[in-house]
Amino acid sequence: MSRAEIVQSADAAVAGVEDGSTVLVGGFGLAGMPFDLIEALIRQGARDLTIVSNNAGNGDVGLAALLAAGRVRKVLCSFPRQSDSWVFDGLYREGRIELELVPQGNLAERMRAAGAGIGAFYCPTGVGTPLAEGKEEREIGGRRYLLEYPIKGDYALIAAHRADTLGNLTYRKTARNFGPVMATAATTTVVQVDEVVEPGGLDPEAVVTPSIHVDRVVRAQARRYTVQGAR
Amino acid sequence: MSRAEIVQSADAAVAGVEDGSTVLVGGFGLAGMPFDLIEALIRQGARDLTIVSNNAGNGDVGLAALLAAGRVRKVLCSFPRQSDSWVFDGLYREGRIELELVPQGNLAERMRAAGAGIGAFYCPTGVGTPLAEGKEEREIGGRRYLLEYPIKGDYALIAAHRADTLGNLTYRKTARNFGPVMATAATTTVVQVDEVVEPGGLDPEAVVTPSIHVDRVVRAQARRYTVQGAR
Amino acid sequence: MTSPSDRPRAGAPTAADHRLSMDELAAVIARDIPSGAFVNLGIGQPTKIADHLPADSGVVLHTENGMLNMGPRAEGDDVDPDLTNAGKVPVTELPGAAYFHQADSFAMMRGGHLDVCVLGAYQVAFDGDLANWHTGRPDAVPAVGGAMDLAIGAKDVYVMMPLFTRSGEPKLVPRCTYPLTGVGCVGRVYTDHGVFDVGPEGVRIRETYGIGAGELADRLGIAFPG
Amino acid sequence: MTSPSDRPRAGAPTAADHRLSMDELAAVIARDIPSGAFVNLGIGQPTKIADHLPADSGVVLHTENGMLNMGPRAEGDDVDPDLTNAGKVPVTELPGAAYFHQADSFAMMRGGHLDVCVLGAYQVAFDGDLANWHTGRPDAVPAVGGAMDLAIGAKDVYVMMPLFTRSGEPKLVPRCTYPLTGVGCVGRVYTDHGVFDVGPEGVRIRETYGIGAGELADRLGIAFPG
Repeated sequence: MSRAEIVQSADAAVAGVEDGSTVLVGGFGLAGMPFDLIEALIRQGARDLTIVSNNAGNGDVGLAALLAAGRVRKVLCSFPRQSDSWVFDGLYREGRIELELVPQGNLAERMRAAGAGIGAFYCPTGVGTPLAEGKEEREIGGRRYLLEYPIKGDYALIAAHRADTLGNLTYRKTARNFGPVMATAATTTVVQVDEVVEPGGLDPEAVVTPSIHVDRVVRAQARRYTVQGAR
Repeated sequence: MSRAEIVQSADAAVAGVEDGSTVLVGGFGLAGMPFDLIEALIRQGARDLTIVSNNAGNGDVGLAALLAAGRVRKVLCSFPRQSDSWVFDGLYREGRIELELVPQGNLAERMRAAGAGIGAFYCPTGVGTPLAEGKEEREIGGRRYLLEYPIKGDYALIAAHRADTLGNLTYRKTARNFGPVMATAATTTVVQVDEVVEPGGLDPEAVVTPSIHVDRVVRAQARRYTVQGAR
Repeated sequence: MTSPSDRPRAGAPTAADHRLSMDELAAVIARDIPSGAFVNLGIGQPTKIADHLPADSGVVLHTENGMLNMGPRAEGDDVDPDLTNAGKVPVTELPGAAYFHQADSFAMMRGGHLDVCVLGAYQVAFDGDLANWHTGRPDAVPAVGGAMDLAIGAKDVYVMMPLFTRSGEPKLVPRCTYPLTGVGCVGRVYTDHGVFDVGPEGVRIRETYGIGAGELADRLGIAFPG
Repeated sequence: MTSPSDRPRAGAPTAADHRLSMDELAAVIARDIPSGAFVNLGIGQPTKIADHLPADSGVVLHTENGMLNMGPRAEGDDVDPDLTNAGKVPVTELPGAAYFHQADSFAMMRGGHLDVCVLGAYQVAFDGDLANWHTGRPDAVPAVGGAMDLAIGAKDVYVMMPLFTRSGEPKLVPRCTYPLTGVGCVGRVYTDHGVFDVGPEGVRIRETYGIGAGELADRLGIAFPG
């Protein structure tokens, strides 16, 4: 039932994403961005998406290409503005995309809360700033906190390094970033990996995302991408 | 300043624990119990302690010995009653020790909150039960939640498997249990390990507790302990 | 959360001609656990269910002290003090196991990622309330462990218990008299005399073992056919 | 949280005879960072501080995208797209590095485990308020990243910035006019003209570079000797 499926193509991996879905997209800039899955999502055609990701696309690839294809209604992210975020910048200035700006740690913690069954939490980040507007404030132990609610995804699309056929995952260096958190926060978690191994092929002490959080795994195509120096 | 210190004895590791301190003690039953540190704490002599641990001691060793020595005023735990918890049971029935019963997941999550700077969180566990008494209740998205506050320690005493000299830690199998969470939740985290290696001796992808959460590390004495079949 | 799956059970009888032993009951429950499910088996009787899962079931066992893909009980030289289940019994690991800390383990439970958990109980109410942590005796040392977290966490919460106490009192009751573990959290109750669905719409007999459904309904004071 | 350490700085001048370059300022800050501290250096100018930390400082650098013991910028064949700092610049790892996910990384920050973070700023107020994420221009695409989390998280929050804008306006001000990043969170401000303590008790000049303390106080409209 819930055990992960190893699928043979990125297209099979993203099958079923419906118009209007909330999709969590891994990556910090290009590191950890699930390129194959995003490209498949563009082919798949779902529209009116809400995307949750740290950034809002770089250059013309990956998330930026999804935005350029006009499939995204709203972005929740911490840092859309980068030297190479021209696709998002253009859509935003033309009023063709909605932005909800979330401090990076809140983005992570709100998704963690969704995955961990926490109803809401009091967080000190952003108190007294414009991003506190409309949020409930409470003083606890002499410190001010804002009430923050979970962010849950219908789908999470993430990139990991290795998977075993059960769906256990390891990551590579800072490409780990939002992957493990997003994997817990979505109804259906889809992962592209560099390599699939048999059960027993991953050290049980070093598994970062246990299989219970993974629904579909596909092997990624080899790819060279340039590292951007832009946040 | 904050970098971990490798100390040469368990006595040095627990130096400075003051009367009335709150001490988080790792382990799930005997697995992951920091025997050397507890024995040193008994020698050290601090009294009137509040102990936070999953259980309240097994047999006459470890945490049970600390209780038997009369050093503990109060225990926060999820499961004191076990087939071999005669020390705690006796003290409790004689009214010589205070008990705050916390569901196991709340124990973990409340310590995580302390380590993560979360002021409080809404948790569905225990709603409508006697353990909800006195807690603030709130309905969120049609579900009932209780407001839970962080549990912070003055000290955490935990057992890990390997440390590097910077204080990065790995654990072994289910002896990991509360260790990584407690390490984040205490002002001073003290760790006994089976082995200390040089920096670079641990796989950076497999470090479970990063050095930032560790203050003192000591090599544990070799020990054989019997596994109990009692929860 | 409280609606158990209603898919038909291949080859399952709708009744048995004798009251089931706890081992037979464990086999019945094992057959009801979907292939590939992530499952937590509570300490005590539910542990037996693992012995009846077919080798190819793909069921992955979770233990709340921080492990997925837990294997059978460890014997002899395989006993490792660092590897136990939630009942602190030495166990083994299967290929594809993963270890994690207690906060992650309970996030898994509370976050609704487990498909099934099977718990023992003192009492279950017709509406799914569960009492399994405290007898209410004032001199008892209370202990709750992970029971409250499991009760509200898994997608389907099953209870496995004898239907009557030694003195003949029903444990499936209109309303729990023991302190609650969770409210409306149980979906199905497996007992030696029969299997019941419980929940907001009340109790319904699914099958019976060695007793007529009418007589069973009578003894429990529930409407028949339930 | 906002009280910087007041330990004496070995060999530090209490004044310099010239306005400091950003590189010289980075060296001053590097000298003030306690040996063995866990430090996050914000993107932009603060990154330079790493180049001035003595090899035996034992300072451990944190990058909020999930790493401790980050090494210098990667060059040539060492560039690995999977290993970048928070500014998305390729970096290296030092022995004893550890990787973790974003929620753990920000738990570290928010939980007060970092000793020092050094941020750039548009404005800092005398009471420690920080504005460094938004110019308030209505046509700007806003972006906050980890700034608000860092501002409230580290034990000591330092700011590194030129003291005046290009048009000569002070950036250390009685009250921020730009949108805030955090309230009362900054403890010390390092600038090309001097170093200041800020906080609930107001601003105090610690040292000056190429300008008299009296003149500096005058230009900023603060009481002297501050």
